[in-house]
Amino acid sequence: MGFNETKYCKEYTGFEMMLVSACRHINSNDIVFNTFHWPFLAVHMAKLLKYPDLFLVLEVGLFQNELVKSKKMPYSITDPVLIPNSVFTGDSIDALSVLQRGEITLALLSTSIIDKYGNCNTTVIGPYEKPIYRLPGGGGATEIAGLSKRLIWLLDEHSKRRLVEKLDFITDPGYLDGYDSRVKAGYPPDTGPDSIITPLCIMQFDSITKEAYLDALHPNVTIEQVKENTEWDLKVAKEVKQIEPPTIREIEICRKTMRDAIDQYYVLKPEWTIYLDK
Amino acid sequence: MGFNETKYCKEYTGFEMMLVSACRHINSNDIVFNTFHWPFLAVHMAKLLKYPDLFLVLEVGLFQNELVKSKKMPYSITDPVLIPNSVFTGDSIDALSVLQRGEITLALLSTSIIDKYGNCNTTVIGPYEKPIYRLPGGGGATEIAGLSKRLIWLLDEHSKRRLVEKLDFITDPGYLDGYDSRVKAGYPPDTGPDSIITPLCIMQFDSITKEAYLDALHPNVTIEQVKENTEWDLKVAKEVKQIEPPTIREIEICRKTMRDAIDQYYVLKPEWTIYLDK
Amino acid sequence: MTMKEAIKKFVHNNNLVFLGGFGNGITFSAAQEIIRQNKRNLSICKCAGGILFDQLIGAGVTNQIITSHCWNGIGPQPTWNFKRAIEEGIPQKIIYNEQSLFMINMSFFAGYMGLPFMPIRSIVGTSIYDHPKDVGVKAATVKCPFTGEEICVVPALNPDVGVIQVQRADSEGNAQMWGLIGDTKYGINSCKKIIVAAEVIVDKKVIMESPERTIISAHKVNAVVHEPWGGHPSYMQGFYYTDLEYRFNYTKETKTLEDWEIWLEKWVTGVDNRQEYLKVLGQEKIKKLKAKSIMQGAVDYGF
Amino acid sequence: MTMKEAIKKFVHNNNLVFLGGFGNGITFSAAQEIIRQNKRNLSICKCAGGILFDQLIGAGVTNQIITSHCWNGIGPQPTWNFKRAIEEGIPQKIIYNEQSLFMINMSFFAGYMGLPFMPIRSIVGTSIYDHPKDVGVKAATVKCPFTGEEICVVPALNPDVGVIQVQRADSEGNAQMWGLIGDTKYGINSCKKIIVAAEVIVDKKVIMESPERTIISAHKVNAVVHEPWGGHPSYMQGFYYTDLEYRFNYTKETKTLEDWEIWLEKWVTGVDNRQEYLKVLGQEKIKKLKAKSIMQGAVDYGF
Repeated sequence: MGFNETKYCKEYTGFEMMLVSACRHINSNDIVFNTFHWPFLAVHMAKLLKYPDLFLVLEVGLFQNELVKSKKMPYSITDPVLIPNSVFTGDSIDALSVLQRGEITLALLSTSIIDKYGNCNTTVIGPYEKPIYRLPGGGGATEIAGLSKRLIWLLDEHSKRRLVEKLDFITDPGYLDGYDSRVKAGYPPDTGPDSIITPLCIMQFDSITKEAYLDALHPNVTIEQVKENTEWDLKVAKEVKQIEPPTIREIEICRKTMRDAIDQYYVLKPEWTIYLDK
Repeated sequence: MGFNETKYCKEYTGFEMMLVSACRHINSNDIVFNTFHWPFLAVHMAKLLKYPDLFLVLEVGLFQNELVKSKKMPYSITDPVLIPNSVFTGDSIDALSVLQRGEITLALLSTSIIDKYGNCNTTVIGPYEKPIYRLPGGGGATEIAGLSKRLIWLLDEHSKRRLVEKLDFITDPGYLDGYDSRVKAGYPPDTGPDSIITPLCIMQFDSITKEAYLDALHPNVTIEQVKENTEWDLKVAKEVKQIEPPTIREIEICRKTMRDAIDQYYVLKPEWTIYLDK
Repeated sequence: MTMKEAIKKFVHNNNLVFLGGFGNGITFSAAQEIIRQNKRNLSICKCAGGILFDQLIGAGVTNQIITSHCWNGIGPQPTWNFKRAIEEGIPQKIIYNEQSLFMINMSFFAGYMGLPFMPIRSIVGTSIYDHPKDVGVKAATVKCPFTGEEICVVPALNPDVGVIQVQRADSEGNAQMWGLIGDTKYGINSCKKIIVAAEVIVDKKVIMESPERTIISAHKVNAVVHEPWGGHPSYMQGFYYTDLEYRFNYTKETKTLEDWEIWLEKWVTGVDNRQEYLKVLGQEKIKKLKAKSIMQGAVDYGF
Repeated sequence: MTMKEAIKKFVHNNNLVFLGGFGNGITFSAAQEIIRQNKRNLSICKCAGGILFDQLIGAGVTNQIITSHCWNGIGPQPTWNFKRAIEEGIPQKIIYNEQSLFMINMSFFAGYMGLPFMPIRSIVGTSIYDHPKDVGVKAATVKCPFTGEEICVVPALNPDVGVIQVQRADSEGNAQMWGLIGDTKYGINSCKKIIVAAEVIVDKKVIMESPERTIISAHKVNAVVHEPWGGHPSYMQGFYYTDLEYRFNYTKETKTLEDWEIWLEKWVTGVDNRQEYLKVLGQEKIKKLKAKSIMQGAVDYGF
C-alpha cells in the first residue's frame, strides 16, 4: 500500500491498531480529558511516545502534565500514585468547571454500544424496566461527551451489536437525533463527536446530517467488512483513506502499555494479547 | 435599683454598656457569625469572659473555636493571625453554605442606620443617584442579616438620624415592610432581627407587626430619653426591663478589649474611651 | 463511639444515606456494619463505587441506589449482586436512580450550599434526564433570566445521614482529608446527621496546623469513630494502598449466590467489627498494603 | 514577563478587570502599574478592597466598580477618592455596581463553573437587588422546578482579564495560594486572560508536592510575573504582614485632592515599578513587616 515496510510492524491485533490510532489523534497542545479505561492506555502511550508533558484533566478533579514517575501504571483514575504527580487536585466540581468553560479540546472515551449519531449506551440492554443485560452506568462520560470540543469514541469490538441503528438508552449524548438536534438541546455548537475508532476503521460525522460514515480503514480491512459489521446502513466517504500501519516503535510502546495494564489487573481479552509475549 | 452595688462598675460609657449587653447575648453553644467591627469586640469579650472555645464563622470562609493565641487582637476578619488558629479555612462560598443551610444561630452586626423594621442602610444617605453622603456598602451583611437565626444589631449612637422611620436604601434586610413581608420575600421563617442594642437600650420586635419596640433600658436611661432619640414613634413594652449594670469584671474585659482594638488601629470616639486610662 | 454504636444510633431503616469516598477512603467499614445491623430499605447515594454498593445490595439492605456507576473498577468487571437484583430481582428489586458523575456532584453541592437546585450544562437529551420514571422529577430546565438560554437544573440532595472515612479527625469531629476528595466534602456537609470515621484521632492543634484540609467542621458532626483501616479494600492516601488482588478477586468470589453468601459470612457477618475483619485479612496483607511515607506539603503560615 | 509588560499586553481600555486578593495578596502592584499605564474606562470587579479601589478611582482609571465594600478597613475610615467621585464627580462620575459580598462571590463562581447564573438565598427585598438602575439586570428570581419556591439568581461574571498575587507559581503559571483565598480562585478562573504575579517562582516539583494548594493551572495562564512584595500594603501569608501604619495613614494622607496627588506621585507615578516602590518604602519597614516563619501543614501523601 505504499508504506515503507521496514518501519512498520507486520503482526498486530485490531485492538492494538485501535489504541495506536487513538494515540495518533492526540496533539501536543491538547487539553485532554483522560478517562478510564482504553483512553487511559492510549493517553499513556502518547505520554511515552511523544508528549510526556501532555495536559490531562481527570474527572476526580486532578490536572496532570508530567509523566507519572511510578513504575506502575495507575490502576484507575483514582490511583493514589497520581496525587503527588499532579499540578492541581480538587474535586469533581473543579473538573466540571473546566468542561463547562469549554476548555477541553480533546476527550477520549471508551464505550460498548454506539449509534449512528454517536450517542452511547453504557446503561442497559433491553427495556430499561426489564433489562436483558444491565451495564454499569455512565460515570462522568455524560458531561465529557456533552462538553468536550473534540470527542473520540473507542470501541474495542466492531460488530452489529456494538454499532447499532438505535439505542435502548442514551447515556452519553452524541448528535442525538442528528442534524441540529444536539445544538437545539443546548450543547455548545463547537462540541460533539469527532471520530469513532474501532479495531477496523475510523468513522467521522457528516457535517449536515451528523451521521457517522466510514472515513478511513485500518490496514488489511475492507469497506465490505466494516459495512457487514455495522448495524445501520453505513455511508462511506468518497475517498476512503488508508490508515498508516503501526510503526515498530508504536507497537513496542503499545505492548509495553498493555503489559503494564495487565500488571494492574486490567482485563484484556486473549485475542488482543496474542503478540504480547513475543 | 436593687442590684448589689459592690459587684458592679459605677462609671462606664454608653458604648461600653452596648458592648457588655451584646456580649451577654452570646450563649456557649451558639454557632456565631462574627463580623467586623463592633461585633468583633463583643465576641472577643465573650471569649475572654466566658467561652474561649465559642464557635465562630467568618465571611472569608474561616471557622474558629479556639482563643487566638496571639497577643494582638486581629485587626480585621482577614488578619493572617487567624489562619493557624482555625479549624477550617476555605473561601466565602463555604461561609455562605453555613448561612444558607441555616446553621448560624446567632449573628452580631454593627450598622449606622436602622429603621423600625430592622432594615439597615450602609450604602447611601440621600437619593441613590445624588448622594449627600456615600457609605462603604454592605459587604457580607446582606446575607448574614437575611439568613441568621438570631440577629442582633449594634448601633454605637442612639439618635434620630441613626434610628429612622424609613431608609434611603435597604442594604441589609430586616423585616422589610413589617408583618409577613420578610417571609413572603423568601427568607426562612425562623430568621430575622432579634434585638437592636444601642448605648441606651435594647429593642425587640413585635411578633405580629415586626416593628421594633423598647424592651429594656440600660441603667440610668429613661424611656423618654430613648423615645426622644428615636425618629419613629417608638412603642414601649408593657413592662420595660431594667438591664443589669456592667460588672467590674465585664468592664475590665471590655476595656482590655478596647485597648487591644486601639492598638490595632480601631478608631474609637474620644467620648467612648474616657475611662480607659483610669 | 464505636462504629457499631454510631450506626445503631444514627442510621435508621428507610433513610437516605450518603457514604463517602471516591477511590480514597471508601466507607467500607461503615457499609459492612450497616449490613451486620440488618438495616432495611435504605436509599444509598454516592457518586460511584461498585463493590460497596454490590455488598449492600446483596445483603438486602438497600432498595435504591442513587449513583452514576456500579461496577468493579478493577478489571473492570461486573458486580454480580447488582446485576442479580436488577436483572432478576434477587434478593429484591432495586431502583437504580441513574445519575451522571457530575450531576450527582452538583446535587450534593446544592445540598451543601443550602440551595434547592444547581444548574448544569448537560444531561439534556439523554435518557438519564428522565429515567427511571418512578423516582420523581430528576432534572428540569429553567430559562436563564440574563441570557435567555434554557439550562438544565438538578435538585439538591440532603441525605438523612452520612458517613465518611478520613485520614484524621479530632475528638470533636473536625475532619481532614487529603488526596482525592471526590464528592465527600459536599456530600457529607449536605447530610442531616453525620458520622466521621478516622484512621487516627489527633489533637485539635494538628487540625489547626493546616485548617484548609478540613472538609467538615465539628459543629455539624454527631459521632466520631476511631476506625483504622476502615477504608480497606480501597486506599487512604498516606495510610494504605488499594488491595487490588482482593478487589479483583471479589467479582470471581461473588459470581454465584452461593459464593456470595460464603464471601458475606467470611468478611462481614462472620466478624463483629473492623478489628476482627483485619484479623481475617491477616498481618501479612496489612504489612504489604501499608503506605510508604511521603511527608510533604508544608508551607509557611507565618505572619 | 515584567508586570509592566503583562499589563501592557493584556489589560486594555474599557476592559472588565478582576483584581484578586481579599486581605491576603491584594493586587496592589498590578493596580499601580495599571495607573502608571494610564488605562481608561476600566470596570473593576473584586469582592471588597477599599484603598485599592480608591487609588484606581482617584487616578481616573476606572468608571465602574463592581464590589460589596469600598472603605479603608483599617480604622475603619472613609476612602476619599471614592467619596469624591460618587458625591462630587471628581475626577469623574463613577458607577458603584452594588454587590453583597456573597452575591459577587456567587457571580464569580458561576463564571468559574461556565454557567450563566447561580442561585442565592438573599438580596431579595433589598435595594441592592435593583440598584443602580443603569447597569442592566443585576438579579432576578426563578421558580425552582423541584420545590416550587421562587429563588434569587445572580448572573455570571467573566472578566476580560484578571490579575492575582500569590505566594508561589512555577514558570508555566501553576499558581498556589494558602491562607485566605477570598474570591481569588473562582474570580481568576472566570477570566478570559490571566496574569499571575507571585512572590517566588518555584520548580514544578514544588507545586506537585501539595497540588491541592493550586488555585489556577498553567493551561489558562497568559503571563507569569515574578513580583516580590507585590501585595504591600496588604499581607501575604508566610511572606509579610499588613502594613497597618501605612494603611491607617492612607486615609489621612489622601483626604484632600492636593494631598492625594502628592501621595499618588510618591507611591505610584513617581516610581517605575515595584522594586522602586520598595525603595521608597525603605529597608527598615520591609524588615519589620517580614513574616516570622511558621512552617507547617505537611501530611503523608504516601501510597
